[in-house]
Amino acid sequence: MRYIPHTEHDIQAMLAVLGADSVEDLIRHLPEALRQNAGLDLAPGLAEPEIIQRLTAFAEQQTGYSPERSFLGAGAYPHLVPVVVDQMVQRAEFATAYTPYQPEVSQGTLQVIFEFQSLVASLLGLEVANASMYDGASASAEAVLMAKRILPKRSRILVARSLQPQYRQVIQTYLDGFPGLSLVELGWDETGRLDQEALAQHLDERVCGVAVGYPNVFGVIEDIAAISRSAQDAGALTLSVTPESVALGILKSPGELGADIAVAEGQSLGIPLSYGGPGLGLFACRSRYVRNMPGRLVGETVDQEGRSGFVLTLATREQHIRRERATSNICTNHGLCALAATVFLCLLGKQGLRELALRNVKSSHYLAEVLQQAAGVQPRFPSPFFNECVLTVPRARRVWARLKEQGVIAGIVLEDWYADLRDCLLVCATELHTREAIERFGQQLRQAVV
Amino acid sequence: MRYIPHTEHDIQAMLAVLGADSVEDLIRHLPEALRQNAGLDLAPGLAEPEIIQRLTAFAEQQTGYSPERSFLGAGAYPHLVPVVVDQMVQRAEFATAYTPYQPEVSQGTLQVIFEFQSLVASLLGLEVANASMYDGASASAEAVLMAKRILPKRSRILVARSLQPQYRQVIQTYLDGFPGLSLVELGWDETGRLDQEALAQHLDERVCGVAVGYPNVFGVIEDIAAISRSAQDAGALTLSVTPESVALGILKSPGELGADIAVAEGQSLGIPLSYGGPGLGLFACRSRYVRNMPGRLVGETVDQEGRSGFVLTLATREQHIRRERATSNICTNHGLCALAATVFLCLLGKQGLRELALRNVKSSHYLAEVLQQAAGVQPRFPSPFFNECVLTVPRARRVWARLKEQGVIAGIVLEDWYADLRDCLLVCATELHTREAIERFGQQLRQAVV
Amino acid sequence: MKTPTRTPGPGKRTMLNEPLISARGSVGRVGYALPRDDIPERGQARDLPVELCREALDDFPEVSEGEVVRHFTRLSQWNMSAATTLYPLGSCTMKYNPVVNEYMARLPGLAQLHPLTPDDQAQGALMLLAELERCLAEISGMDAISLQPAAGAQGELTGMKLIRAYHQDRGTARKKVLIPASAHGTNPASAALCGYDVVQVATGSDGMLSADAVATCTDTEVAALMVTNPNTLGLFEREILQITDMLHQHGALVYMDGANLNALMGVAKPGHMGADVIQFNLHKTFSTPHGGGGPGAGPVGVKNILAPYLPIPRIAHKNDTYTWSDTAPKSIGRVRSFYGNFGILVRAYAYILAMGGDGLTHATRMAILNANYLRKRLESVYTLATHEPCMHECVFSDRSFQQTGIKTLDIAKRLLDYGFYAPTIYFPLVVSGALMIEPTETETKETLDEFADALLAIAQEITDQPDLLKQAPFTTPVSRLDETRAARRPVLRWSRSSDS
Amino acid sequence: MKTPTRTPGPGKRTMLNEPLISARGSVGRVGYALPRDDIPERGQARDLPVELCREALDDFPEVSEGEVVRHFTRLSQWNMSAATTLYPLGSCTMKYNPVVNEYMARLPGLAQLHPLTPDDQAQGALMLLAELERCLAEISGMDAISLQPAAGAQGELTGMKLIRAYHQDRGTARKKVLIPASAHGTNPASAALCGYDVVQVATGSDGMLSADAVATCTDTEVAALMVTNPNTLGLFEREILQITDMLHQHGALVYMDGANLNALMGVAKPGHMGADVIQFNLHKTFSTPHGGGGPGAGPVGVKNILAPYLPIPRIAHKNDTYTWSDTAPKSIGRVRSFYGNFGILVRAYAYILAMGGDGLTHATRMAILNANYLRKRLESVYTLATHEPCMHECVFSDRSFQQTGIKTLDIAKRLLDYGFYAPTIYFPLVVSGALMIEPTETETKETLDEFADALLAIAQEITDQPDLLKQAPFTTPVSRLDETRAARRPVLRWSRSSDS
Ligand SMILES: Cc1ncc(COP(=O)(O)O)c(C=O)c1O
Ligand SMILES: Cc1ncc(COP(=O)(O)O)c(C=O)c1O
Repeated sequence: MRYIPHTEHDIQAMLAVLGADSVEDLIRHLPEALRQNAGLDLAPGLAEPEIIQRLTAFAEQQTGYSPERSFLGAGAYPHLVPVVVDQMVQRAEFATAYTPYQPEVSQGTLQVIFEFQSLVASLLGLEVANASMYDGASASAEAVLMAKRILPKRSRILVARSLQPQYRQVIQTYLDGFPGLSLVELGWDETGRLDQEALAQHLDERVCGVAVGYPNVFGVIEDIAAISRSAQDAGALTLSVTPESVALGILKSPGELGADIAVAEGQSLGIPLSYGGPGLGLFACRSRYVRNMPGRLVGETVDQEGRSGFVLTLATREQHIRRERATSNICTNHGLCALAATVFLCLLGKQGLRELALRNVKSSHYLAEVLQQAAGVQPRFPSPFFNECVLTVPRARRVWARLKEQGVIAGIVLEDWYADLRDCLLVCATELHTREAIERFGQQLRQAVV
Repeated sequence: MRYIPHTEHDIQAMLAVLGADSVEDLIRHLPEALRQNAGLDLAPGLAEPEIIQRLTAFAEQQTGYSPERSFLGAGAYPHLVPVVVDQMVQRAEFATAYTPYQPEVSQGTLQVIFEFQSLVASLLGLEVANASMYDGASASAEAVLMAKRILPKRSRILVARSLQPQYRQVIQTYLDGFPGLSLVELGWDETGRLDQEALAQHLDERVCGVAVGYPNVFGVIEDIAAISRSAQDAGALTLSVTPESVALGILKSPGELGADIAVAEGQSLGIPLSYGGPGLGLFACRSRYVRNMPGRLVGETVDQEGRSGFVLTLATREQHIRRERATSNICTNHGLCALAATVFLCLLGKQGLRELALRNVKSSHYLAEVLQQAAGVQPRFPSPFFNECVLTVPRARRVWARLKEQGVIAGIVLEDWYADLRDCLLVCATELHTREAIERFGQQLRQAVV
Repeated sequence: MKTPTRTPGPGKRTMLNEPLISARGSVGRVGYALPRDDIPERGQARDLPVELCREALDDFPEVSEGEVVRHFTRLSQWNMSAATTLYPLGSCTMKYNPVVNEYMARLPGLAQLHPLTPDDQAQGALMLLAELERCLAEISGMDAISLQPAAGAQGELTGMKLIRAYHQDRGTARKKVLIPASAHGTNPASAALCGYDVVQVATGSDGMLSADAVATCTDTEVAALMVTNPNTLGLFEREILQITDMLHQHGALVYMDGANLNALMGVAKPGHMGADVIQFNLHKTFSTPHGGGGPGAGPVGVKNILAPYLPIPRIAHKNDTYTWSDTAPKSIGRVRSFYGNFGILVRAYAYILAMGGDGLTHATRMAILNANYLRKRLESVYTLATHEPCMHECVFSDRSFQQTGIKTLDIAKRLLDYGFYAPTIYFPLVVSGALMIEPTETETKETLDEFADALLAIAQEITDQPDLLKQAPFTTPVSRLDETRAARRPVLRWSRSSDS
Repeated sequence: MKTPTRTPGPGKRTMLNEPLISARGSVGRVGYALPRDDIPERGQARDLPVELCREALDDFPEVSEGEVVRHFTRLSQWNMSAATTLYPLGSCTMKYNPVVNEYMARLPGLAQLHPLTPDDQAQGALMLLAELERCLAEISGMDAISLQPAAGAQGELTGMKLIRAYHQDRGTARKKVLIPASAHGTNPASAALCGYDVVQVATGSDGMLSADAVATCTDTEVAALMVTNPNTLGLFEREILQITDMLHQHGALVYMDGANLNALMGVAKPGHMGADVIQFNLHKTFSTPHGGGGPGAGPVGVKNILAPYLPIPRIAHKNDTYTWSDTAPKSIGRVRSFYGNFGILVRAYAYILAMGGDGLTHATRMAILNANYLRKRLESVYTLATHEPCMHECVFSDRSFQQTGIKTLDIAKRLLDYGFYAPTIYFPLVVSGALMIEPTETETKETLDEFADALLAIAQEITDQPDLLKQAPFTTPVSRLDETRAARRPVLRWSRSSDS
């Protein structure tokens, strides 16, 4: 077997050292009733060309995912991924290392994470960022639990209903059974932003935090500054949740607007869509809360000769030391995705991320404009949005299906996620959507609505 | 520009050091008449996604190259390439280094070449191999020139007409103008092997060498032992030329059969077809001829602490030292392809290369058998062949065209290469040709011949 | 620029320093280009009011593409990795990560697939997931699988949520979870995240969990036992059947930590041991790369009784068509967005295809052979944590060298000089100064021998030159780092002022 | 196994030794699997008589896939490369090799295309080649291009064959080729391969070729001049127009070595300088990786008078269809199989697409700026070979330190300790102890400054600690190697006996 080196001769030589007659001898101590002799009911092993053939056949069944014909966003975004990103991710020294327990021979990974933390902190406008979480959704849930740890006497978390529904679901799952914390949902107003009246109404001394999408699921840019002022007045924390990190290339940072904890999904930063995973949870907070933070942290220090170097640090928050009292159960995080995002952010740099964000603004607004040329199609909310928006489309579901038959995926039918938002499509355009593709979509929509 | 780092600020700072006002100043010494101001008439530069799009469009115009429908060999062979090969070739430390002039910081490349030389020498059954040539064809030409260097008084080289025609053409080109050496072609007999009578007739004291394909262009396995006995009797050298290296996994090595110089095309050893290039010229000879050998050589030595290490050696044969008296003009060779072949040969190893060769024998003989079920189709030569063979097919050109319309590439019409071989197809099958593909071809041929 | 001093060292190495990327670059330099903008000009202010816009990303690098390549290529070389040396981290199963899996995960039809693509246009992806579920069920002996959890710990969390949902469904909100002292830290942390009180169960001096010990803790308040089998000492829990039976009799369930599944494939099925739920660490048993800390994947497998509670969405299969189904009224909900770490799942599936049933069984058997072999080669010099026969890893304690002042840490550091990554140290906590070695099945006998020879040589050094060990490593990019300082005065990011 | 000794070194590095692959492995071990064999059993003996078959491949390795990965990954780390550091090899143009080009060359429709695929099924590949020909013609100012030659030297050979064919066609088999003393070794070697007598033309003390010097050698026996412009001292040949005019008047042709085209793009066209034929080194100017010594690509460009002689096959274009055409009765024939190093051509084309006309011009200008900058920073301490203004590279001689006993070689070796690859040394031969530096346009000002600082520091070391230099390098995988021994007692391969 090409992955397993032992020859029969090797095995015999090793058994001889062990004084055993057979490998069987080594597992004879297992209870008889459990020993399995039938073998596994799986197909025989394949050679490499066969694996490639098999999986290529799977891959080729996928159709219609190209930005030429798909206008899907809603929590996962097609973006350019410079090939250098993938080249670095494929460096075996990065890919096949473990969590950097022995820092002396893991400085590569450690320095990358340190750089990642620096970039994320800067992007989110907060003082410290951790070494990554699984994804934006679970990072949101961890942020909510962290708010509770910071304000342990408080028992409620307010969550905007306009936060990407899967994120809300994950928060809900994490909260189920978590003692002393319940979730209250807050609606949106006619602008598509968090309903400030509802917020005012619910913000009391029982509330440990307010979690809101930035942008929210409608692509609308929430007024984090206003929310955080209200939250602060009530002694609560503001949690900003960004499912589309590219937006932060142009939007004011959550930290600068008053957020205490900010999380984001980093998939847009150089990580392929890959049917939704792996993604990358970005997590940052004010430095005074660092000891309540979940996840790993890398810090700078010096070696015995005074050379600068990096180590995992503040580990007393973590499960392998604190066990049931840890700030989180997370162990393996998304290190290689953090590398991808770091390479991506270095390539784009100061100028590029901003330019990329602006291009997304432009493409999606052009998309909205073009689509509005179809009869009865209108923006659902009159607010600034980033790269996706909600359009009212008469008989949206039927129109969506008609377009699909023509090979266009017209975003999602929002009613599937919000029963009260009927006849709405959520559509997205990024830098990968060409003018031609947008205009073709516009034309097909015009035909489809009639 | 993403590949060129200088900002306007950098440029000004550098110009200041130079005491120049502009970059223009630096080229003002060029003759006015030559200075070009109009710019280059090329399209504006593209971003990465655009390049990918453009070249993917080119790539997708290619159809029908899959071994499912193509039975082309004739000098280039579809074979499995373990992905590890490509992964190693992509290691930037290998790919972006130069010829290892500074051995202390090039031991990676040097050790790989040393291993390559060892494997090639062993494969070809000779004592020394060089660090690679461009391809099998130019290696053949270099071998011919080398024979002349070894036997400078002799003026003729005998070349089998059944040697892959492009190889013969390249030898001819290299010989044109080369003083004192002319090429004589020898035909084949009814078995498809070199015509021994013709050989005997031409082998005299004017002949420095006999060059023959092993296998030849018909896939037929030449009798190198007999040829080299005759050559030796005449004081001439035997040059063996293998366009399909996988064959050497099972065939007796040229060296063991008496060849003095053996060359081969290494494309089959882990190098993609890539429309015919880059390939890999393998070159080996008896050690007594090493100083007449073209190309680079890596040798083992020790450093100041006695550690083993590798260096370029015996460079006094080469152009950078010997200039017009060098054994060859070759400088850049095919180092990265040599790495690919080394990785390939290590993965397959002792057992794998043999098994691979046998599988090729099996597939191609099954192919021949299946195709012979078609009316009038017969083997042209009654000799053992490796993975390709010549079949007599009534109205071959028309049949070939008909099959092509059905999406099958039925090898090549041999008449295009040998006007005297009418109604013959040269077809090939390797380990990548499945039984299904072979049988489908057989069925289509049966229909096409009628 | 520092002047290199004259210090010839052993072995072959490269020697390139590399500062933080923030120390590179020049104002206005770029490493990218966007595609041509052919969309009619609209004016940013019209689309996005300037008051919503941030200032420039001040701390961001400005570097060329070539600088980026050099930076990360250089950094990569400072890592040891499974691709460059034996990485015998116990409990982490650092086996060879087949390169073909990397290519498979990058097939455009998989890598570029949007997760909200309509199901009928994603049949290949769905089918692949369905097949992977089937394979994992077969290997583990469980009835149903959810591929959603992103890593082992999230699998544990998911599993504990399932157990909680099960008990709640029966109206009995049990409060306690039993966890052996030897368990991995994620076990108690996950249980606590679900609001359970963790009750630690002592393990015997042989490192095993005894049915008796469990019995003394078991009552009707116990929701579940979390057990790792083989446990973190690499031992097969001898009394596992009695233990799981007993828990079931008390109405409690059994969570089995499947991180050590590499010891069981084709040898024994957790499903037969009484496990009600188990997580798989695909980044261990199923060869997906660890990535310097993820991404992994932590699917869970359950018995039928827990299937109704599995996270949504689930894969449904009808008339040769696969769909995502949300209709599971008893589901615990989602633990992450979309469907799990698809890219990792693809790699694991490719691995299973390559190995086949016999190959996986062989892998397990060779993993066990290798661990036993190392154990044997070392046991006369290093003190075994227990004398029970081991499975896929073996654990030593620091007992035999406690007098010398040498710590397990010193041995680990010295191993780096010998060119090997260190084993897991100080875990499991139940072993004094644990040294936990897991070689995996992909290491050669020669490498195991070299590694054993190194550890034996180090044992000799403990006697002969203890100071050497205390200051090791010597041949690494940096020497021992001041971890106390890192924690006392945390520097967790660069800032412009610290750049100088 | 060697015991590592205590030797902390400077800088960051890895430290893994690696023997020859032949020292790894075990009898019967494999690192591959063939696809399932579903072809009916036929029996080997029937197909291939045993007397044709060889014994086992005795010296071949037997290793697992994981061992192969580790072996080559470790080896790779012992190289310096353009991706890890400045690699200022003069004449070699070690610029940044864009990663995207690697991906493009691997597109299945290009990488898996059989060269004998019928033209109508290979239109994309043909069109790409045709476009690349057009681009190279535009850049160089030549009329026709052949992409066939595999490297610069083969391009030279092709070019000289063209010249020979041209003269023969006119019935005047001229015998001599003029080559300046500063030329690259491939120039005389290529000319000799075509049967020409090489006449060396002296270059002036300013490093330039003078029209006068050429005139003294020029007669009707001269077939051509081979000239490099800018020449190997990095100087633009001031009298190039007079020189080429004069040769043409004598019925001779001009071969221009285009290896230094990186100094000319968008600035001046060889075609305007009187060149009749030129080779391009795509692995230099056009950014394709050098691969530790190839593969490169060495297309030739010619004026119309030489077009009839270009190698076959040529690309023909008719009715929007591209075909390979063999019908060129005056062609010199083929210089290699098929159509050239297609994979390299794809990379070069992708590079041209990325840069565009303006980008290429900018590249040239920045390459010139960088060379001049380094020249300026070093000229007060190192002796310039000539004081003429330089183009894309600058050359120093060992004159200023000849007294000290330090050689150019010592400086080169010491540079390695500073983390840089060494410049080209002892070439061109016309400069005593030449040190030939070509930074290329892709290096940053910061890197150039660090490199200049290193060379200045070394100059100081020459005075202060000359012994240090004589023994350098100290921080490399091995120290100076015994080249004499390598040549005296050549060990050119492993053998079973030497393995021990
Ligand atoms: C025994 C055991 N359980 C659980 C885990 C947690 O898995 P993960 O790191 O994927 O979250 C680990 C990981 O180290 C482990 O070793
Ligand atoms: C000036 C010059 N001419 C010709 C060549 C030969 O090119 P190649 O190495 O591609 O054969 C070189 C290569 O170093 C060169 O520098």
